Amino acid sequence: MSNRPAPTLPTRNRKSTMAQQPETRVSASTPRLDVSHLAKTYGSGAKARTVIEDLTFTVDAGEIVCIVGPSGVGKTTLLKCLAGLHPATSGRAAIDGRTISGPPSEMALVFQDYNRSLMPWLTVRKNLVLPLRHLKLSAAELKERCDGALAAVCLSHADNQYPWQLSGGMQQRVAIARALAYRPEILIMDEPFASVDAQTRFDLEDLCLKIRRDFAMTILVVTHDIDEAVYLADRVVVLGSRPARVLKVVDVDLPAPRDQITTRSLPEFARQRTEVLSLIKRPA
Amino acid sequence: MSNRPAPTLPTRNRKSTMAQQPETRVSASTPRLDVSHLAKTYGSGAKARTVIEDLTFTVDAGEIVCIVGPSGVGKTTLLKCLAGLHPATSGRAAIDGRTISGPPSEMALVFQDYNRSLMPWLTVRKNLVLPLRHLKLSAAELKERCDGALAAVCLSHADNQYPWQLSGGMQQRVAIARALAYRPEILIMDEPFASVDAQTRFDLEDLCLKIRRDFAMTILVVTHDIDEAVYLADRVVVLGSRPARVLKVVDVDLPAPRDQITTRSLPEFARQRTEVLSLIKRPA
Amino acid sequence: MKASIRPYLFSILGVAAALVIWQVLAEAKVAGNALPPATTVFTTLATILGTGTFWSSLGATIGISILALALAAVAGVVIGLLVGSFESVRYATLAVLEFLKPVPPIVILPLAVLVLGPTAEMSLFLVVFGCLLPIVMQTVDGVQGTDPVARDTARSYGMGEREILARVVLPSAMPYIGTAMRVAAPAALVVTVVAGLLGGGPGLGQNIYQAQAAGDYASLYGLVIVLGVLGLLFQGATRLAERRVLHWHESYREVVP
Amino acid sequence: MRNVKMRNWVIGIGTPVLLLVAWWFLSANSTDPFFPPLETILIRFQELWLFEHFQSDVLLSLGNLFLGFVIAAAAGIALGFVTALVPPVRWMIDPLIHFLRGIPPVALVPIFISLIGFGTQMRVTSIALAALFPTMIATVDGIRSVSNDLMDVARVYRLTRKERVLKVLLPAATPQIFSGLQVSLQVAFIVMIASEMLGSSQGIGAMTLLAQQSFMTADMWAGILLLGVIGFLVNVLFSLLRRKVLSWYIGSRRLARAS
Amino acid sequence: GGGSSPAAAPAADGTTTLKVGTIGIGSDAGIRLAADKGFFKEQGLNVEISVIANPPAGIAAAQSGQIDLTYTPSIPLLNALSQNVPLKIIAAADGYKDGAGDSSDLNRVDDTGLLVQKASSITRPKDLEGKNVSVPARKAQLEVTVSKLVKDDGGDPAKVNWMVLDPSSALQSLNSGRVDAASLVAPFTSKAVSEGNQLLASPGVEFFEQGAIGLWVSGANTVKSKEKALAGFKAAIYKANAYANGHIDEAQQLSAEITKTPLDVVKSGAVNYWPDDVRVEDIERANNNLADLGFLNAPVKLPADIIFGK
Ligand SMILES: Nc1ncnc2c1ncn2[C@@H]1O[C@H](COP(=O)(O)OP(=O)(O)OP(=O)(O)O)[C@@H](O)[C@H]1O
Ligand SMILES: Nc1ncnc2c1ncn2[C@@H]1O[C@H](COP(=O)(O)OP(=O)(O)OP(=O)(O)O)[C@@H](O)[C@H]1O
Ligand SMILES: [Mg+2]
Ligand SMILES: [Mg+2]
Repeated sequence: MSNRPAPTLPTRNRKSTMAQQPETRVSASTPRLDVSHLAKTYGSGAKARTVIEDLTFTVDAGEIVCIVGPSGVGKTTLLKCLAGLHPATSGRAAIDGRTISGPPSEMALVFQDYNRSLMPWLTVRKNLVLPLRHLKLSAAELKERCDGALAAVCLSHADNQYPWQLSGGMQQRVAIARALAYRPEILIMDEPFASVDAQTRFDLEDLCLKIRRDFAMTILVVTHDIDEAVYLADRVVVLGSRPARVLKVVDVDLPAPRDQITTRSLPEFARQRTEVLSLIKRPA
Repeated sequence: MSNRPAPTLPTRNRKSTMAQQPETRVSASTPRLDVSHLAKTYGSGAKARTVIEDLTFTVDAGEIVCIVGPSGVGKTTLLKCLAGLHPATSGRAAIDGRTISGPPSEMALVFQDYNRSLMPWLTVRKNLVLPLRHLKLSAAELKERCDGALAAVCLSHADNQYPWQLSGGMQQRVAIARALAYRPEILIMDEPFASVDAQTRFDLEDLCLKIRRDFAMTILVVTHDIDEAVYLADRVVVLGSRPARVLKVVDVDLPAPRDQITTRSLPEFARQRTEVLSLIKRPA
Repeated sequence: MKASIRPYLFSILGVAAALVIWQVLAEAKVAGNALPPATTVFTTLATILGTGTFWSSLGATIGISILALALAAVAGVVIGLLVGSFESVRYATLAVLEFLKPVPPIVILPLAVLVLGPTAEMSLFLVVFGCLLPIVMQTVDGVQGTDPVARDTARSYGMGEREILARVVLPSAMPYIGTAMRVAAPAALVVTVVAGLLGGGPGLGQNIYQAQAAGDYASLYGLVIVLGVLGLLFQGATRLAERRVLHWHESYREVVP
Repeated sequence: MRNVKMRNWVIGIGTPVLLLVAWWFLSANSTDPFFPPLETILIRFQELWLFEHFQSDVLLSLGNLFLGFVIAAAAGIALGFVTALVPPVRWMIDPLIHFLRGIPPVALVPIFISLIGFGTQMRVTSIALAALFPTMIATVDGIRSVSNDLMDVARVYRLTRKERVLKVLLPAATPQIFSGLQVSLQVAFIVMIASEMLGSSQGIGAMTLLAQQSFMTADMWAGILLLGVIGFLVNVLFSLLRRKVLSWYIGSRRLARAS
Repeated sequence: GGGSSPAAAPAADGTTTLKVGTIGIGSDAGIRLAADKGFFKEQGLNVEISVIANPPAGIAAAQSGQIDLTYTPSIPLLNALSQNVPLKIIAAADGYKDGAGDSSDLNRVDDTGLLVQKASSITRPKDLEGKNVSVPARKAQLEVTVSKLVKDDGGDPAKVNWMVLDPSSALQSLNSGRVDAASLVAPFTSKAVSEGNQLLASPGVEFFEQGAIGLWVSGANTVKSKEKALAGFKAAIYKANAYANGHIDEAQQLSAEITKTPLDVVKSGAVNYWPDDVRVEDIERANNNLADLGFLNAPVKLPADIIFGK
């Protein structure tokens, strides 16, 4: 985990993010996000369906953790529990030791269906402003946050357009910008780069690394793409079969800064992805 | 290109495909599919928009060729010209030397939007039967073709379900099965494995290799995924910037049979994908 | 270029052919004097357009339709939001709404005429009755059809229930409400005319009834033509309004990447 | 979970029952000439419609409705196909169709009366003609909105023209055709009543209007009740048919919405 | 349209507004004269006349207070009274001269007529059994009066095939043979004759014999709240009625205007009569006839104060 930057190192770009972040550092032994024996059952009675039975893992402050696993295993369900949208059936998920019971204010979620999570009747800027309304910020602060977030995802020119006027990759970046403008300490993304083309995908992956670097965020990413997981993550949580369980947590030891061409051609990269791949590939 | 099977080698699985294939072999110098100086302009007058300007490449019999290129470059447009759905504006596309002017009978196309290319009012089996009706096959032959095609994609159990009752990956396999039941000599697939999970994607990729092996088809695949292109193809056609042009045709020299885990961890594999990647990655 | 004017040529041809056939049939007296020639109808129409009564009838028809439509829209959206948001309210009203939905206002016309007489109030009542339920039902559908992802997004950012209702649920129900309004606007006109024709309410419907009863067929046809034009205007106006309000919706997007 | 479901059922059935009971008791001693006791209404309902006027009026109305609607549906779909598939026809009749559908259908009834008279013939014609347009326009829209991808599939697999029309266009347009048919049914029902109210002495609409004009309010209420019930039942029947024909569409929509 | 609630109090200029519904027939000449000649103004009234579709609609509007007065023949009024609709008769609108029933040319006094084609096989009311006969509305004046003709002639009115047709359609249908007989009102009676049909009977005068037929009627509530204005209305109407009877040419000119028919057609038909009084016995006669014919279960028990001011 040599490539993880010290989260408190004040960088030029962090700006007022700091204000929201507690100055007192959490002791190194308390993980930022702690999922322990989490279980989730949809429905009850005869229709009950246990999606997650017993899930345990942690995410440390400033880490990027990727979660990979087959479709329908319950990745989105897990994230919704973390975001406080669904109550856990048993076990618990905690932030800095506090059990999550409703949407935590220090967290932002980028949804899997970006085109359904952006409000099509609002322009890009208004989409960014929507979740900030109840924070009662000053107009100047509001503008600063939006401008900053849009600049971070290179969309400053598109702020008056509607989401549906943008390409898939741009929409996804708007969804990320909305999360950034909210200034979360923990960013959770659900398959954020699915169904964009390879080029855009590379750009978004690098954007993700940049965000971590600039805003010192803790980031949790769900993905289908093993290469992506290995490229992005400090650790990869591999989920398996129903109900969801952790097959293994793979530590990724690739040097920083990572680069699409050089990092991906490292023999170490190939080794890591083969490890994850063989965990995921079910016996033929 | 050592891994390409001789197309005329009679394999156990080829069955009556042979009947449709001309016994007289096309001379080795004539490519199966020949695209030369193809150009395509949508609209006319002020609204004219040239998507493809001058595209040349060939596909030999029994080959798998993958086409990669950024989104919107005109890959789908190219396939539609090949399938005889759009007339080329200039240049030509030919099968066995015959210029394509309408949908050729020896070709089947698997569309990019599987969920929009299957008839939602027909069950899986009836979707397979629909294009076969005008061939006036006997009931037994009809049944055999459908059963065979469904078995090839491991969907024998789902033949009475409706497409929308199936997952994305299964729907895509239905679309492939429909093409197989049609017994084409040339199979063209437009981003066939987008938006299915990694596991299904691996299975479908292997299915694609198996089809080529079993049915001795010539296959042309458009994809976003560079790893996939390298894994599948005998040759990769890399398209670049608008209007579309061929950046390079990369010969892939990976041994057959290919395997998801071993093939992908070969150093040769990494070299090939880096080559394609660096062609595609535009300067930052 | 040539291809693009052809449709218009055909359209003109179609209209001209229809007028000529009408004229010929009428001159041949196929239906006695019940089918006046097109020329007579249009000259009669011109005279009608010069009378004050016509314009006050027209005003009454348009006024009643629009007023009732506005009433129905406001009430319908409020009721729809209520019914769609609360499960118990939805279940309580389900049977009644489902029963009343397919019942057109003409069914209760006799009752309305009996209680309210042949008045503007009677027409208003009927139009509101006819337009309210479709708007309510569509609004309920819209509320129910709000994308759960959009809702979850709002919730995950800590937005309150009322804020979600106003800023997420209502806008995403707008396309449904728009559809309802597009259906309701011509319906409002139809019901206003029916109320005049069968119930004696003020407006063009009453004029049509009088023209028919007096055997004044040229006026009858003239008034029906006026109604046709009015119907077109109503449809066009609602479509325009919908386009403006719902410019962001899939069916109206101008730039599709 | 169980409790909520039970509660919803109780509310769902309880509220309408409660409303009826309230109507019954609140109107029980009513002397208002316009709001007679529910009991009286029901008695008149039974006396009038079961079975004194059943054949002469109820069946007559329903027969006209059915006949008119079926003619409208068949002609609407057929014309819709021709219009959508033959551009010159479309260009020629498009403006006329749009103009005609702007006319409130009921306003056409007086014209039909003057042209055709007042018998069953006039009523069926009025119903059929007025109900034709919604189906026809929906059919045209339906065919024109069939996705290009589906038509491309049909061409790639070289379906014949007949197959393309019957096996692809028709089923793909059915959801829209059915929405058109639903509107047509409503229009047919309205015109059925209007044609009876305007030019006839037989039929439920005529009897209801007559009851109103001779101040027999209980009879009028009975007529309104019967028309309401018919409107409801016809719609239920139509929904059943739609559910059967469009099971694939309804199923796929439900799934899409659930996900 | 006349919608807003009636103002009971006189307006600033001291006039009271009365909203009156008429059905737009020839005898409306009476009320038109009252307005044109300023008879209403003399009584401090401002009368707004609006046209309503039919008498029952007018009655409904009058009882609910939407309008203050409506025109109705006695038969719809009796129908309404039988259902306890609270109404009062204010004045006579039209009717027959005393002794009109004995007139030699009923055609000249009765504005209603039963018409058949010239060569029709129907020669007497009894022949209508099993035939298609048009009426403008069911259970209303013409059906009732023609029924009486049939019954008096020894026939059974229940066997007649009644069809509801507006007058112009009825005339057209009579000409084309789609109906066997048409019951019409002026000016269509004379129109029908001029188009080659023959008048079989004059059902109105044979039923009512004499007295007021068309009445100005108000809701009971209106009578309470606007007693004075209604008294003024009654006085003005009777003044106009007398004037109309005395200036028949002027009245007919107005009738032709109201019904949009050529003056000569109007002149060739019945001569309207505007009575100067409503007599209970005339109403009772219609009442009993209705009961006899089965249109009412029993004669309506008329309240003692049914006629305003008596
Ligand atoms: N609200 C719900 N009620 C019942 N079952 C649900 C619900 N949401 C999800 N499920 C089920 O839970 C399982 C896990 O779903 P989830 O969306 O979490 O999977 P996923 O790992 O995110 O899949 P994908 O990779 O396709 O996004 C699925 O089988 C799904 O059908
Ligand atoms: N029918 C059409 N008329 C006009 N322009 C079109 C049409 N179809 C496609 N285009 C344009 O042509 C360009 C190429 O489109 P095409 O669908 O072929 O790209 P693609 O490479 O398949 O993209 P993707 O990877 O997203 O599928 C796009 O810019 C598109 O907007
Ligand atoms: Mg998911
Ligand atoms: Mg494409």
